[in-house]
Order: sequence, then C-alpha cells, then structure tokens
Amino acid sequence: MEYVNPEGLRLDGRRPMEMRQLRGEIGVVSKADGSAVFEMGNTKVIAAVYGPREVQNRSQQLNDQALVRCEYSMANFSTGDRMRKPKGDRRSTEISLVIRQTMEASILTHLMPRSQIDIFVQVLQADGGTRSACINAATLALADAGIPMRDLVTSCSAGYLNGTPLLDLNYVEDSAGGADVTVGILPKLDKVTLLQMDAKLQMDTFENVMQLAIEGCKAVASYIREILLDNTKQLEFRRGV
Amino acid sequence: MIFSKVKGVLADEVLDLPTQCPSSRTPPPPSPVTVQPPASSPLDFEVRLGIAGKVVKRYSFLIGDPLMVGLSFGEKNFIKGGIAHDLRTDGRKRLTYRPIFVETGVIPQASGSARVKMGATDVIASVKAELGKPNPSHPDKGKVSIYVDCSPTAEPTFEGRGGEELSTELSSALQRCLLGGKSGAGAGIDLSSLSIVEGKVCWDLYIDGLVVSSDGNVLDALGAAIKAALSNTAIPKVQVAANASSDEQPEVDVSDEEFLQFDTSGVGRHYIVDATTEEESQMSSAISVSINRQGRICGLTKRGGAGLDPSVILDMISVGKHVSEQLINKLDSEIAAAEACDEDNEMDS
Amino acid sequence: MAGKASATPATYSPSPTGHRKKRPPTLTDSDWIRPDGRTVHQCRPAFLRTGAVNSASGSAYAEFGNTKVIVSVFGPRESKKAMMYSDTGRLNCNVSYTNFATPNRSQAPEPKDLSSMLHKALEGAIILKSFPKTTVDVFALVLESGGSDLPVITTCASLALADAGIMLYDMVASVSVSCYGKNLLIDPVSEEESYQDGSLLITCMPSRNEVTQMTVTGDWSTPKIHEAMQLCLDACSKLGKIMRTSLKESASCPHD
Amino acid sequence: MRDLQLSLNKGQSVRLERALEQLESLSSKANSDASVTVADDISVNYEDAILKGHGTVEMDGRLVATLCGVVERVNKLVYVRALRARYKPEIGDIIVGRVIEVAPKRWRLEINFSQDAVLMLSSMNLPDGIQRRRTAIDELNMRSIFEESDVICAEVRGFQHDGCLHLQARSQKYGKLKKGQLLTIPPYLVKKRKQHFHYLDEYGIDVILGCNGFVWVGEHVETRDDMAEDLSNKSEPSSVKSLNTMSDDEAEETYTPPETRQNICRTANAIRVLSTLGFMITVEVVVEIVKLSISLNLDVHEMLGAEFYVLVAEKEAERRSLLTKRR
Repeated sequence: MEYVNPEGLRLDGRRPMEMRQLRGEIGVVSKADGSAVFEMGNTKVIAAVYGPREVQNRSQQLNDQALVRCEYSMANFSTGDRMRKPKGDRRSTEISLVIRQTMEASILTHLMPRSQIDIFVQVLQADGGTRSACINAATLALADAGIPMRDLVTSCSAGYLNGTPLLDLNYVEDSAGGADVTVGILPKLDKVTLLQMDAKLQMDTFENVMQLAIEGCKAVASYIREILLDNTKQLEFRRGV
Repeated sequence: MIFSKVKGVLADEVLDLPTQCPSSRTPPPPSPVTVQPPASSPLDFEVRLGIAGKVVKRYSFLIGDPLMVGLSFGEKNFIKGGIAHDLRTDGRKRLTYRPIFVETGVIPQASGSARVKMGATDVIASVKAELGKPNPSHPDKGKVSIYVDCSPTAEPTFEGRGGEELSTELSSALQRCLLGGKSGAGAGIDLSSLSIVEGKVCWDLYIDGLVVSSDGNVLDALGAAIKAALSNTAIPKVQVAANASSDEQPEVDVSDEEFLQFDTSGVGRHYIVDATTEEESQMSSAISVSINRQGRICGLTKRGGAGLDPSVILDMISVGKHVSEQLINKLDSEIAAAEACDEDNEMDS
Repeated sequence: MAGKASATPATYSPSPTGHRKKRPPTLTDSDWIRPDGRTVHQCRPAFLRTGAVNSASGSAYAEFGNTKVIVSVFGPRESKKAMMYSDTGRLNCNVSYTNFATPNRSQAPEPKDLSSMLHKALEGAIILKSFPKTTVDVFALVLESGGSDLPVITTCASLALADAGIMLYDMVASVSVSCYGKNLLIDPVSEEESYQDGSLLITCMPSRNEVTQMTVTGDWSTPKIHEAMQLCLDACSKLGKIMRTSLKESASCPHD
Repeated sequence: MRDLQLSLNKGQSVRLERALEQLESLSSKANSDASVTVADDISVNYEDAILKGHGTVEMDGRLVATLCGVVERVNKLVYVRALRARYKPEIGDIIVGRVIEVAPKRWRLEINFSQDAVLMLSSMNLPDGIQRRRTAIDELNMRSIFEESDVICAEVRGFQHDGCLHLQARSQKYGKLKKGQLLTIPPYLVKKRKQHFHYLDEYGIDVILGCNGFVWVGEHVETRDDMAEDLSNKSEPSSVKSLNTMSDDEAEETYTPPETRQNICRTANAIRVLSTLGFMITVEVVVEIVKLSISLNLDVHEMLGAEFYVLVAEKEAERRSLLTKRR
C-alpha cells in the first residue's frame, strides 16, 4: 500500500515531516490535584494526578523519596472497532510501566519523601501515538499539580514507510508494519529518556528517524511550555494581590 | 470497520463499502456519519438510524464506601438539617438539579457520542453500531448492550479492579431502564428499528459510558449522556436498492430517553434529587426510577440497603414523575443547544 | 435432604382479595395456562431447609420448583482485608452458578451483578453493629436455575443467616412478578421470564413492612406497579411465615 | 486556561472576557515576565551571591525553575512561588483538617499536604483544661475528643525529628468544628494573614480560612472561657451519643436555624464562585460577594449560575481598579 503519494503527501494529507494538530487543556478533572487533556490529531488522552499525598499502602512507603504510580486505561470506545478488553492486560501494564518510569525520571521525588503520586491516564480516542500523547498529558497534569520536576518530558513518534521517514504516525500508518520509533526527551536538558522501537531499521535510517522524532518532541515541548506559561499568567493575574 | 462484517453476512448483496480510516490531522468526519458508497458499487447503502424510544430516568445512587467521603457528625447533621429545611449545602432546594452541561459529538469515531457535566460530575457516553446477527429468539430485533467504566481519573480508588463493582452496578441499572423486559417491550430503544434483514442481519448497538470525574449522581449524568449520544447518533440505513442518491444527508433519529434521579436521604421523610457525593454518603437508601415521556415507569432500582416502607416508594415514584417533566424539558433544550453548537463547529471546520 | 414428614412443600400464593377490583375478569386471565399448570397468582411450592452444609456457621437449601439453591454463611469472622477502623461489621456476598445450572452454559446471568443485588437486599436486615470489625460471608450456589433465581437466593440466604445466628431485624423474603401483556404472573419460571414484557422484584422484611430491594424493568403504569407491589408484598409475608416455620422446625428437632 | 464549564450565552461570555481582560491589565505589569514554567531559566545577576530557594535548582551554572509559578526575590533569596499545588506547611499556620485515624496517643489528619499531619494527645488542651500528664485513661478516651471524620482546626507546630508534620491545639479557639460545611479550595487563593478566624456577626456565622485551603463555614460558636468550656465539655460526650440515637423530631431541634443556614450556604457559594474564577479569597471579598447576591435578590443556588459568575468577575475588576486608583 502507498502511504506517501507521488506528490509527497500522506494518507491524511500531511507532509512527511508534519505533525498532527496539537491541543492541550489544563484542569479538566476538578477533583484531582492536577489534570489535563492532550490531543494529537484524533488521539485524545486525559491525565489526572493525585498527590503528593499520604502513601495508601504503608508497606510501599519510601523514606527518602516519593512513590510514583501510574495506571493506563483505554475507554471501550477509544478504538475504531469496539473491543471490550479486561483491565490490566499486558499492553496496558507495559504502557503504565513505561509512563511511570519516564515521568519518575523527571519528578524530583526526593523532595517529597514518604508520599505517593498517582498518575492516571485515560485514552478517550486512540489513533496512533497513544504512548506519546499519554506522556505529554501526564507532563501537563504534573505541572498543573505543582509537582517539582527537573524538566518537562515530551514525547513523539516517527516511523519509516515507503522509504520516507514520517513524523507522528497515525493508526493506519502505525499498523502498516513499518518501524515505529517512540522517543521521549527532556527538552531543556536535551536528553533522551524514552526510546522504543518495533521492527527493524538500517542503522543510518534509524538515526534519521530518531532525529525526526526528537524534532517532533521539541515542537511538542514548545507547545506545552506555551500552554503552561499562559496558564500560570492567567492564574497569577486572576488571583490578584 | 463497521462494514467489513457485512461481507461475511451478506456476501451476495454487498460488494464493497468504503472503510473509514480513523483519519488523522484533518478534522474528524462529522457525525452524523454520511456513508457514501463508491460510484462503482452497484448497491446503495443509504443510511438512517432508527431508534424510537421514549424513556425517562430518574436515578439515585450511593457511591463507593461511605468512609471515602467520611463526614463528621456535625457535617452530617448539617446536611440532614438542610434537607429538612429545603436548603441544601449548595443552596439548592430538594428537587432542584445542578446546571447540566451537554456537549455532543465528542468522540468522532463513534456513531454518536456526548459528554455531560453536572457540577463536578463528568461523564462521556458513546454509541457504536456494528452489523451483527440477531438473536434466534428475537429474529426481528437488533441488539443493544450497555457497559459503563469508571476511570481512575475520577477517583483513585477505581484503580485496577477497584471501580468494577460500581461499574457493574451502573451498567445493570442502565440496562434495566433502557432495555426493557426480555421481550423487548418497554425498552427505551426500539429494538425492531435496528433490524435490517429479519433473522439475518441487524444492528448491534454498543453503548459505552465512561465516568471521568465523579461528584455524585453519576447514574443520572450517564443517563443524560446516553440520551444525548443517541440523539446524536446516525446509523446507516441499509437498503437494498440500486440507484445512488448518495448525497442525501442521512437522517438523525432521536430516541427520547430521559433520565432523572431521585434520592431519599437518611432522614427518611424528605426526598432529594441530584445528590452530591457528600449527600450520597448520607443516604440510607435511594430509588432510581426511569419514566418515559408518557409518564409511564420504565425501570426502577432501589439502591442502598436500608428498608423503606412500600408507601414511601410509591410516594417517591409520584414525586419523581413530577420532577421528570421538568428534567425532560431541560435536557431537551440542552441537547438541542449542544447539537446546534456541534453543527456550527462542523461548518466552521 | 432426607425429607421429613413435616417438610411438605408449602405454598405462599397471595390471596386474591387485595387486588380484585383492579383486575377485570378477562378471558385470558382465567384461561391462562402456565407451563407448569399454575394459575397466574399461584406460586411454586416452596421447600426450605436449614443446615445443608455442616462446615458452615449456618446454611440453607431452597427448592422452588426447578430452582434449587444452596447458601452457606460463614462468620462473623475476622476480616481478611486490612480494613479501616469501623464500628460496624461487614457483609460479603457471592453468588455462583454450577456449570449444569442452565441448559446452556453461557445462559447464566452475570453472577457479579447478582452478588451486589443480594448484598443490597440483605444489608438492611442485618444488625451490622452486633459484630464490629468482623465480616460475615454469604456464599450462594445455584444448583439449578429454573426462574426467579434472585428471589430464591435472597430468601434462602436470609434463612441461612438466621440459621447462623446472625442478628437480624427481620427475615427477608423476596418475590418477583412478570408482566405479560395485561397479566401479572407471580414467581415466573425461566421460560416465562424469557418472554416477559416487564418484571418487578421486591425484597422485604414482612413483619416490619420495609422494602430492602426493589427493581422494575419494562414499561409500567403507576396503578400497575401498585397492583404488582401489593401482590408481591402479600406473597412475601406468606413466604416469611413459611420461613419461620422451617426455622422453628429445625430448632425443635436438631440435626442428628 | 482551565475552562469554567459554564453555559454562557454570547453576551455573558463577552462580558466575562472583558472583565478578565481588565483584570489582566490591572495586574502589576512589572510582574508579568516573572511567570515561569518548569525548566525555564531564571535570570539572576551572578555577581551577587544568591540563595536559591523553593522551586529552583542549579543546572550548569544557571538557575532553573522546577515549578510553574512566579519568581519572587527577597534580598538574596530567589524562589518560585507556586500557584496551584498542595499545601506547603509553615510553622504557625492555622489549618483546618479532617481526622482520618485515631492512633496510639495521636490523631492523624488529612490537611492537603503530601503526608498526613499528626496531632499528639499531648499537644492539645484536654477538655478539663488542666495541665497534667496524660494518663492511660485519657488515651482510651481519645475518641470522645475527636473521632474519625471529625473536622478540626489547629496550628502547625513544625516537623519533628521523626519527619512527620506535627500540629498543636493549645488554645480554646482550636478544636472540633460542628454545624457547618467544609469547602476545599486551592491553597494559593488563601492569603496568610494574622487573622484566619472570622466571625461575621451580622450573619451569625464563623468563617475559618485555613492556610491549607480547607475552609470552614459554620454556625457561630462563642469561644468559651475555661470555666464554661469545662461545663459544656462535660455534658458533651453524652449529648453526642444521644444525638446518634435520637428520633427525627429531636434531631430536627438541633438543626441550624433556617436564617443562619441561608447565610452559611450563601457564604459558601460566594467562596465557591470566587475559587472557580481563581480570585484571591479574603473575608472582605467574600462578604462583598454575599452582599452583592443579597442586593440582587438572588436565591442561594442561583449564585452558581452563569450570570452570577460574570457579575462577580465584573465586581472584582471594579474593586481592583478602585484599589489601584487609590494608590
């Protein structure tokens, strides 16, 4: 199948290096300490952060740092063909773990000893790149909860189809069987914190694709920064003195 | 996706249908989904949804473990006193609802969807239609299944399997109200309108609810969301006809579901509707009634363990009927507003 | 279940007086033939027995027509889960079906749903304050599903609780009716349930006249609900008497 | 920006927007570039020796923010004042909390901090008011002072060597709060002041703005002197017991009178509206909003309608512009 037509356009009309439309919104779950919605095209994710709060299960309490937990769940209606999956299947467990480890690396856990931070991500619509969208949503939610972080974490994926590196794969491109590279970076520190790839790629192609994904991450980072800064300014001027 | 199944069932009649990819970047296909057959198709699949319902619900609901929202004795007494004096903690009267906020078309991949907010309670409902085989015992009817999920974003205790108990309870309460008796009588959704070829093909409607944030009265919010989602739903009407008048807009059929909640507080002598989490924690029992436009009862569930005098139940039903009329009107106008807004957005994009 | 002479199944059909004026004598009403030959307002004979499981603190066996249920009660015993402090006891209910309970394995209803319904039905009748910090477990096993399963489970569970010596405000009796066109069929069997237009289930504490659980499905008018409720409540109070009798029997002639 | 989730009509949204714009222009312009997000550089003059405070970290010789907030400079100290976040306790803060556990010699309280706070039996005045060693009997009777779920008011004592946050309640003004409702608002909207207990005598209610964002609005209770305290507390345990068992009629007599209840609910709704809009909550502003709602002859629940939100935003813009003019 042709994923990039001769004019150089992808199935949904994007150019190979073009990202889908991003949209982020802070404060969607009023009860949570921090929450956010993040959309990448048709992929839509809600993240809610509870904590830092008292550790619920005392045996898990850490005396020198915060306990970070994460649960990823998909709504029944999130995928094209409706499936009712049991909670905690392998894929969800794996993604929960990936998100937890990625976020934990950025949170200054040592500042909140003996406490617990819960990150819940709920996929409302899945159209490729859910992992990335979850991480971006979780970053926004953590920042909204006022949890100190070394740096923002942003994520984006890239793939390689029809001999072209493609940024931010959607579901159709993702399931085409080509390589899919998901990268998470700490933009300020300029470090990669997450790197996952399915399928195989030539070493030099891989570098190109990964570089493309990193560029994507940076674009996401500048968007997220913009939202956070705007939000902070709003909160501050509304509060007044 | 939906249509791939047709091939298996109706291979003789159906040749090809466009599969709709969950496309990216470009704005999602507006729902109602217009399914346009390719010009080469000898058959025209024109599409129309048939749900003709009539239900109204009212509901009440006790959430989780009361310890979760433990209130001190003074606060409990304050809530009870408020109910007795007809002035609840947020200033509402016993039979006043919180403002309801409806948004339709939130899940573009679904046949219909809606999001409803009442105070801090926030739920999403989606309707998906798939082709399936009718149940041999009811060959002339389609099938509807309802599932509710409680997201841990709403309440950390819903993590893992923590939300399952509540999910089951909500699902079965909604099923009871929407699906009617086993014969299909009194259902909120007219199952026979979902039939395509008797005994062979019918629509399977999957109604999924998701609780995103909870602050009491989740059941009512879900009911309202399902009603809004159904009125937002357009299902292809499958016709075996040869001409291709494909640019005809599919018609959206509305099911007249209404839901309304009804609680009794622990005080016992007064009833309240649309309880917040705190009020729910004080309810010893509650009655959820679903009432349709004609004022008939289409489902009832008692919630909470404490016993109630039968006359009290009948009394609550009559109060519920009274409140339901107002709620139906309120919801109707909210849904109409949401759909107008939804259409505006589509035109803009 | 070695049947004793006194254990003749008792029936608890409601007396028709309460709702006569509500029911115009239509032809269908009298001509109605139910699959098991009962009249519309006739209940299946109820066979109730306590002490079915020796290892349990209390147990009961119920046989209503083809519906056969066994319930065992354990406790009050220490809660397994580390719970927060609470000055009341906890009730834990679990309903399961045997593989052979229904003709088709997949037909059994969702046991999780039934468990939570059973919990709600019993919760209000148990004096939870009488066993603080501990848990009472109620395990119900449906040996054969023959219709009106939940009412039978609830009734049987209440008997088992009484047999276990758990403090109760009252016995809990449960009865359901099916609506079939204009007719109300009490205590429907599976076949009737699968064709019903609507159903109404009431669980109540007969001597306190309190309803602990009630569900309605289908399309009902208020007078009809009223009629059905009367019917069920009447049947419940009679069923309550049968339960009492069976408890007294087991108390007077203890198991060998 | 977080959505208010109101169904505003066109006119209302224009007015709200205008009010918010006015607020934005009123906020000290000098401060607008002081807002930072996570990982933003904080510009400092490195020639001065600076002290890096809360919410900052040094990275490759630069000062970087770890929170979203506003950069504050006090002499050499540079820190980021967080906006939305959990409560950060400071010694002497007056807080409102909820008892979640009665443990040996202590109560554990939820106070919107990253851990539960601890109130030791020895850090509070006993009902009899006499300073003495706590006996085993006192320990057994802890539940008669505070039990699970009780809302209490106390003062932050500080972190003890065990790493726990300790509270104290060594004054008659602290203790159990009854007859009213607890609201939770983001702590950054509560300004730290000398006075957190407010008695609004024209309404007959108490408002306690806890520094941790827990706000109590309830029927006014006279702070009793030691003698009165002594007497009332002796009778209290028995009266509480009987409340639990009393019939509906008896319970009704103890209910807050309707006028006071109306005032409590009105005040609570004023706080809800202000906190949703994200405006700083002080008792003066709250009273102003309550008066506004009374002057408009609104029902209490109408205060949560869209129109009133717009009015409050307009009122706040007006109030702040007056303040700036006066300066």
